[in-house]
Amino acid sequence: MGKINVIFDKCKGCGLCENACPQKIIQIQKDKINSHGYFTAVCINDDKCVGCAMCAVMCPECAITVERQVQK
Amino acid sequence: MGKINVIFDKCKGCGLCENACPQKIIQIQKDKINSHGYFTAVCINDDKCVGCAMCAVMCPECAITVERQVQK
Amino acid sequence: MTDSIIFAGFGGQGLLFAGKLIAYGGMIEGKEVSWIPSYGPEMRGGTANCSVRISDMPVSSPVVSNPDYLIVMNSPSYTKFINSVRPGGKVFIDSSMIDEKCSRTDIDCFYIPATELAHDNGVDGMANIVLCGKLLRETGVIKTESVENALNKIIPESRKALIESNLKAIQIGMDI
Amino acid sequence: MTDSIIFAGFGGQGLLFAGKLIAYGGMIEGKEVSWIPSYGPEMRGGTANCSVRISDMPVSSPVVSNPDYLIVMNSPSYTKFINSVRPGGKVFIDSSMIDEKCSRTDIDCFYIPATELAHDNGVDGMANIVLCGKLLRETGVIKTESVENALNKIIPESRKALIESNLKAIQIGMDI
Amino acid sequence: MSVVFRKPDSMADVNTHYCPGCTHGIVHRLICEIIDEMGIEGDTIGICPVGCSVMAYDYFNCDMIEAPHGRAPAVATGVKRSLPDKFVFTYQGDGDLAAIGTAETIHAAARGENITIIFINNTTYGMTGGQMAPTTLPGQVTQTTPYGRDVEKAGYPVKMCEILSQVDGTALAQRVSVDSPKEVQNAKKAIRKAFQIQRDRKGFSIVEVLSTCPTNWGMSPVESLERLRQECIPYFPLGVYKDITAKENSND
Amino acid sequence: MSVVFRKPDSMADVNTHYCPGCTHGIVHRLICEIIDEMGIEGDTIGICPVGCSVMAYDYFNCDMIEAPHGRAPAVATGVKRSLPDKFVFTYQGDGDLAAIGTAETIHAAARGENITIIFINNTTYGMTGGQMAPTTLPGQVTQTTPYGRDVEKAGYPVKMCEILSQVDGTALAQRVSVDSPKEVQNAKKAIRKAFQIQRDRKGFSIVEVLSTCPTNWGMSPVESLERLRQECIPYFPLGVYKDITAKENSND
Amino acid sequence: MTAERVLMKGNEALAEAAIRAGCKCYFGYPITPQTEIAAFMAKNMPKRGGTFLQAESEIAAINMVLGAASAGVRAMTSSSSPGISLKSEGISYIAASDLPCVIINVQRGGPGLGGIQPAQADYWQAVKSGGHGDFHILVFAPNSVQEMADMVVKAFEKADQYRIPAMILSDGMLGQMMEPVVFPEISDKMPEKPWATNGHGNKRKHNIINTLFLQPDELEASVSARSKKYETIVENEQDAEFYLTDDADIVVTAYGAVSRICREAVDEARKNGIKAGLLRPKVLWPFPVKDYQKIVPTAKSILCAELSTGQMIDDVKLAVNCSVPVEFYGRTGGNLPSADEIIKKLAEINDSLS
Amino acid sequence: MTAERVLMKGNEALAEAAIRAGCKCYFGYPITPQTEIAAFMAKNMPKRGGTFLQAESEIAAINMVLGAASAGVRAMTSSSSPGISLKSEGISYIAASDLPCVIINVQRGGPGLGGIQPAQADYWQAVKSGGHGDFHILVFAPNSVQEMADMVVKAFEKADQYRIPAMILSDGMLGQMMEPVVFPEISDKMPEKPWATNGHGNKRKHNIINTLFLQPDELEASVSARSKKYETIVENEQDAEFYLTDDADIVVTAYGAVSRICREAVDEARKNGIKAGLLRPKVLWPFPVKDYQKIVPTAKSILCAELSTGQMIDDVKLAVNCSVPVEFYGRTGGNLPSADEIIKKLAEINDSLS
Ligand SMILES: Cc1ncc(C[n+]2csc(CCOP(=O)(O)OP(=O)(O)O)c2C)c(N)n1
Ligand SMILES: Cc1ncc(C[n+]2csc(CCOP(=O)(O)OP(=O)(O)O)c2C)c(N)n1
Ligand code: SF4
Ligand code: SF4
Ligand code: SF4
Ligand code: SF4
Ligand code: SF4
Ligand code: SF4
Ligand SMILES: [Mg+2]
Ligand SMILES: [Mg+2]
Repeated sequence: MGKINVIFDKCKGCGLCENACPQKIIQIQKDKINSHGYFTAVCINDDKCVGCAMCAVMCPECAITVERQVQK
Repeated sequence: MGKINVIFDKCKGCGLCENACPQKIIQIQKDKINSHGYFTAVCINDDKCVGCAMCAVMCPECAITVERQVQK
Repeated sequence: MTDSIIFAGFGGQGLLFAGKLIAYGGMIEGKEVSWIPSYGPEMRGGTANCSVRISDMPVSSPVVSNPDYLIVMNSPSYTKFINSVRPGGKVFIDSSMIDEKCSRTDIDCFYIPATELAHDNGVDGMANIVLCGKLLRETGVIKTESVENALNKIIPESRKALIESNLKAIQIGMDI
Repeated sequence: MTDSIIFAGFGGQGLLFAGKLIAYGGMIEGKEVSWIPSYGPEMRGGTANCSVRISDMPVSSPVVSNPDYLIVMNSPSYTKFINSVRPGGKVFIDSSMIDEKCSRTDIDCFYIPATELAHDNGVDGMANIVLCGKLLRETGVIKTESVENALNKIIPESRKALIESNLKAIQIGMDI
Repeated sequence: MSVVFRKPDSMADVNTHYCPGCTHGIVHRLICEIIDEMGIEGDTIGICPVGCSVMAYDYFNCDMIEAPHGRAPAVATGVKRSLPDKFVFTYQGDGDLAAIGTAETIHAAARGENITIIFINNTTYGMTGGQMAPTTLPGQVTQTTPYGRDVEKAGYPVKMCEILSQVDGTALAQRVSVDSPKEVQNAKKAIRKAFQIQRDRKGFSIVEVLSTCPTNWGMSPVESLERLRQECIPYFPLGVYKDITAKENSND
Repeated sequence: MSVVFRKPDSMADVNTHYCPGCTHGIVHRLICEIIDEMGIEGDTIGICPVGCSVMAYDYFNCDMIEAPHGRAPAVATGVKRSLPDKFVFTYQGDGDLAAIGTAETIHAAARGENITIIFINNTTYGMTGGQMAPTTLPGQVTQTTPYGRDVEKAGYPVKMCEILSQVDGTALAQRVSVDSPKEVQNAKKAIRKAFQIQRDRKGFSIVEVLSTCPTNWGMSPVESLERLRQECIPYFPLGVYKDITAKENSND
Repeated sequence: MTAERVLMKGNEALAEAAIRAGCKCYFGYPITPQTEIAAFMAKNMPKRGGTFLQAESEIAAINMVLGAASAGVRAMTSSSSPGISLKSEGISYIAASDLPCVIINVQRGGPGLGGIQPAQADYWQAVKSGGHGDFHILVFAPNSVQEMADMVVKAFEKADQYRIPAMILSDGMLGQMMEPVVFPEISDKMPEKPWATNGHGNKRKHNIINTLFLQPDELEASVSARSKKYETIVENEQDAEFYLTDDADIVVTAYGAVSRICREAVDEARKNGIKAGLLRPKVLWPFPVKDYQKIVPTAKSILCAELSTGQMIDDVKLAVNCSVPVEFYGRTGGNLPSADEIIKKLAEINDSLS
Repeated sequence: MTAERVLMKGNEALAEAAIRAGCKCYFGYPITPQTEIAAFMAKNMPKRGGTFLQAESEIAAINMVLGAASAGVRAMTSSSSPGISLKSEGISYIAASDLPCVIINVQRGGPGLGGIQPAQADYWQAVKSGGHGDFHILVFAPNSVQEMADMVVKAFEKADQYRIPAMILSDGMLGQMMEPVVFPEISDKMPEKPWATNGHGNKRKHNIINTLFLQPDELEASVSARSKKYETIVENEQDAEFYLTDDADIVVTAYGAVSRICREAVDEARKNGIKAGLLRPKVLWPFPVKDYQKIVPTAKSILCAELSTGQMIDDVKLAVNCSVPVEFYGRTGGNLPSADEIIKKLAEINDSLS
């Protein structure tokens, strides 16, 4: 189980996270422009997030924080 | 049979011809300084010269002309 | 008499071209004209704008700080430039792209859903020219036929269809 | 009073050192002195020379064109410099190296077989210093003890033997 | 739930000026992660010459120097010789490192200068608007190769890792990519190795990162990654070109 | 008896300024022999940058240009692009070509610039009085390495043929020596090959000639040849590092 | 299409005019704000029988120019401020080799990396010392897109005539702006260059292009010969434009971008009753001293306006022999003054005069 | 051994003094006539805890200096004319970074490769524009081996004090000649450099050394701040030496090598009844305008002597506000004038005065 948090004003809507997510649960929303004029990435299905951080690893803006249920 | 001619005022007495001659017939004479202040190379035994041009090939000053009896 | 115009928006919306078109039209009328883009890395942020002057006298600086007219096609540019327009000036806003409404009373603002209009009329991507049409209509800064002549000069004959659609876009703007 | 000296010969004959030694001696006497070598690619041709000035006043240019004294150790340098010596000047010629004889009557020439003398006296390679000895003797440009002091300054204590042989070479020159 | 991924501390909490999807940002983060992991932010001096990353002095929290175009390895040498115990890295583009800075790069390597170079190969001059770089691929259209790079006239791309592998002072020359999470992790490993080599005073280390420039390639960021994979990697094969620690580390 | 060896016609009949026994003169002659044999004196432009050979403009009878230090390959490029049918060669020292001119050298090669470079590696800066060159051997004493070249501080020698073999536009990179009549003849063959490659428009050719500097090595000319054999050749192995014509010519 | 007015960027107009002027080789290295020159050349040179080559650096570019100029062809390079600094050794060599060539500097803000907006802070570098040693280069100062085109043509011609490098000292504004331009008719007859190193073809003695003279007397002779040439140029090539200076109390003097703004300011000032005029140098070296001398009898004050902290001002003072007070107004960093700023300064000076 | 006179070459005395002044890093590239500096450093730096590094080029050397200066250590490079041209971009960056460092130019004849004998033809390059953009560097002009040593010490101190590059503008004669020199006592207390990028050790915010300001207003602010600093320097650092100027009709003015010859000429001229004096600038930037102003009331003529075709002369004219006629005598190519040449010129001027 994981969870991502996209920092709204850092995201530039480039879509690299969307492209990287193995669960295909990230999308660039077309509703709201941030203060720099970009549509931003959102997680469209929190439940399916496995916390693998592939999205964050590919994010050039360091706009994604990832949390995960850490076993042990 | 060969023969060399050292251009007196071009020779700098470096000794590379002397060193290269297989017949060991070149020497730097210590008698006469040329117009640039150098003792120069001379052939000390014309008879032994085989005209191989090794001396000339090594001369940095192009100071040696070589003649040879060309067969055929 | 000098008219100065700023064209501002995103890169790709054709604002540099629109500015050039108007400047070219002015030149065809025998006027002194200048055009200058903002240049350099800030372009990369995605905004693109240019300044145009059309005058009876030699143009001094081509850089426009306080335009008589503003054509604006995105929100950041709107915010950046709206207050620089001279009192009495006119602003042409692509309301398909910009939600804001201007509160200044000393200028005239025209809200034109240019992007939508262009799309709906089959000249997709020519919102810039639609806005130019409106500019011509409201300001008369240059004559419409000058723009037509300019189009014929700028666009190679081989791309005649493009000239046609530009003309159409202008007409749309004129007609609003 | 300014004395100017040129030291000229082949590289390796120690002429730059000889010049430095005399200049150092002058400095020890509290005089203003200068030393300058000829420098650059022409050095490679094999010649090496330097100019020295010893004076009661600040030295203007260290470059000497018309020396009062000339120490010369090879034939090309002899040819180059012999006519530049001021009338009344003195020339110290290593006659082991130079066959020429000077025809000028307005200068004094000393022919010293310095290279041979050095060799014969077990101070091989110190012909330069032998000539300095003669210079001291004939000109008094600086005092002999100043040169001795200079040697002690220039040559590190660890190489005392070298100082000894230099002193010996000077004496040879003085004694001729 | 615990945070498993967040901005490294040595990375400044500011918005960058990079175009959307430009992979410069990924590489910045990797460097910062290594700096954090090695705990060396206070002992590191970074040097960014001219190029899109010129303003990186605002993005790294360690001390930073802006260098003239191409001269970062020389500037780094000046710093490192003054402060041999500090970590010194440069962050250079392909125009910078492999064109105007060729001599500085090769000679820093030949000196075995104990610095680390992160070399961003995006096959173009990003900052100046997309001209041909020394690394521009044959046929690639740029502002100064409008008909595609013609190797007959404009020459062949320069392969820096290959060249530097022939230079005796080079300790590490490795080419990586950032086109996928896996490659990003590989890139990070390479950068870590480079910093470790510097820590161990083993000499000159360079990590060449194949990178994108969506703006000047005229592609979306995702398409750009695809081009990187399809066109760039085949021309610039990934791998270790030289690693003097390879033997010792072979049982890593 | 007939003359079997004499000064080539394209060599000026003047005395050079070189020190006795300096092998610059041998290499000059070899180039002139090739120019004569190919009959191209009137079609050749030679370029000598700063170094002991800077005054070579007086020694070659073809048109000659003096280039700023290190920039001969760029000057040659300007000439060749203007006159693609002429022969253009540069004659450069190791300080010139492998230090200040590194970028110009590598990029002329990368462009496959159709010029020929004769590269005189004498392991020192001759003209300026014997400072360390990029090619100075480890331990070698020079004016700027008075305690011998310490590779830890002063870096490793740069091996240009090895480096250029990694550059795609290089057609020929060969290292030769002039320490004996046999090697001189080999050197001549290499220079001929280089000019032929240029004639055939095959790209960039460089012949590195291991050479002596008796003056700054502090040795007699003959001792210098010995050092060249004993020390230089082992460090800079002779041979063909790249030759794109090798296959076609393999039955030469 | 020769007589037609076309709308073009200054950088592009300059590049087009250079090609028309017979420029056969262009060597450059990217730098803002002059990239359009290289882009234009890259597009057009191959089609029109010329060479475009992107060099590995500015240093390589200027030395490629040295090579092409030696070979006898018209050659050009362009850059902006930091890039010009890198060319300075090469420029000194080209000048010392008495080679003709054209160098474009589209100035930006400095020092260091500075910024990319217009500036005029490389005046000294252009007119005093674009490198070591005693030498000069011709320096043209356009103030419109039209002049960007016209002056580059003139630069090629004068460079060949005198065997001297010629520079167009432009700036980011002139490079980036579009204005109408009419390309002049250009004769395609190129001058003979018997000195060129283009292969003697066994028809003449070998030519040598060199700058080294180890004997001081020889070097001095070479420097003196060049000085003589410079005297001829100083005599013949000064050029400036006068605008309303005849009765002007205050003569504004400015070149390039800022001169346009000054002209507007002069017009406005006149409306306010200030007797202002404008003296615009079109050539910066040789500095148009003769033209400045003409205003000495009438001008009560001179206002020198520059996009710098004050560089040309020294030459202005010397040109009027310090006999007219010279005031200064400068902006830096890429900022252009507005006409109002100049007018304000004019008003201040005017007040102080009465 | 501090108070002892030793006989040393100018280049070596300078190098020794630099080490004593706390120079910790020397980066250079061989070029005549300054090679002794590098040779001395190569020999001595390793023994005395400093770094000697032969760079791959002049450009690399000046950028290594930039790095070392950023790290907070005293750093120096040396070269001669063509090499200084290559450093000009770097010098502009260092100035724009407000970094202290010392640059030595042992001038030789130019332009181009020129020759290797003494010259003063890089005056403009040193005082006007050793690179692009509005900036200045301190320029010291020694005229003896003693001053080669003294001024390099001062250069390091002033460079640190003002965070500015300082240059010693020397020449082949001063570099190559030996003269007695006494090395001064030097405090080994180095100034704090809180701005240095030497690793923040988690104790402060990160330091940044940069020159880029994309916003014109920011760049202008930076340029203006530096101009303010320059004003302070102009106020405080002018320096010149007067010799017999009080009653002089003709004031000879010259710096460096040639000033020594002029001094002899002045002495000789006095003997011939010519009232001559010498004003020798010891600092060339800031130019000692205040000192020149002092001779304005009495001097009837100024003779500017340079090893160039005339570069400093403009600054001299401006310094006296063109109110005293300025004559010129120059030699180039590596030639030094003899005292007689100067005396002859003085006699001519003297005749024309009466
Ligand atoms: C001396 C000099 N020449 C040219 C420039 C212009 N310039 C700025 S960045 C750059 C190159 C950028 O390309 P690269 O190094 O590949 O970095 P990227 O922007 O692609 O990341 C150039 C040529 C400059 N600033 N200084
Ligand atoms: C820009 C510049 N830097 C330095 C010099 C001084 N210089 C003249 S020749 C030379 C190097 C000579 O060495 P190399 O190229 O190896 O040729 P060699 O003399 O050994 O044949 C140098 C550094 C110069 N003329 N120009
Ligand atoms: S952490 Fe993994 S699964 Fe979750 S959004 Fe990111 S990439 Fe998708
Ligand atoms: S990768 Fe980062 S910047 Fe790009 S869309 Fe995702 S969150 Fe936004
Ligand atoms: S090789 Fe030539 S220069 Fe040397 S000694 Fe023999 S002939 Fe003379
Ligand atoms: S030709 Fe041969 S044998 Fe005759 S002298 Fe020369 S080297 Fe000796
Ligand atoms: S121009 Fe290219 S390299 Fe530069 S920030 Fe944009 S995408 Fe990245
Ligand atoms: S210094 Fe060396 S390279 Fe130069 S001419 Fe003399 S021996 Fe030859
Ligand atoms: Mg790049
Ligand atoms: Mg060498």
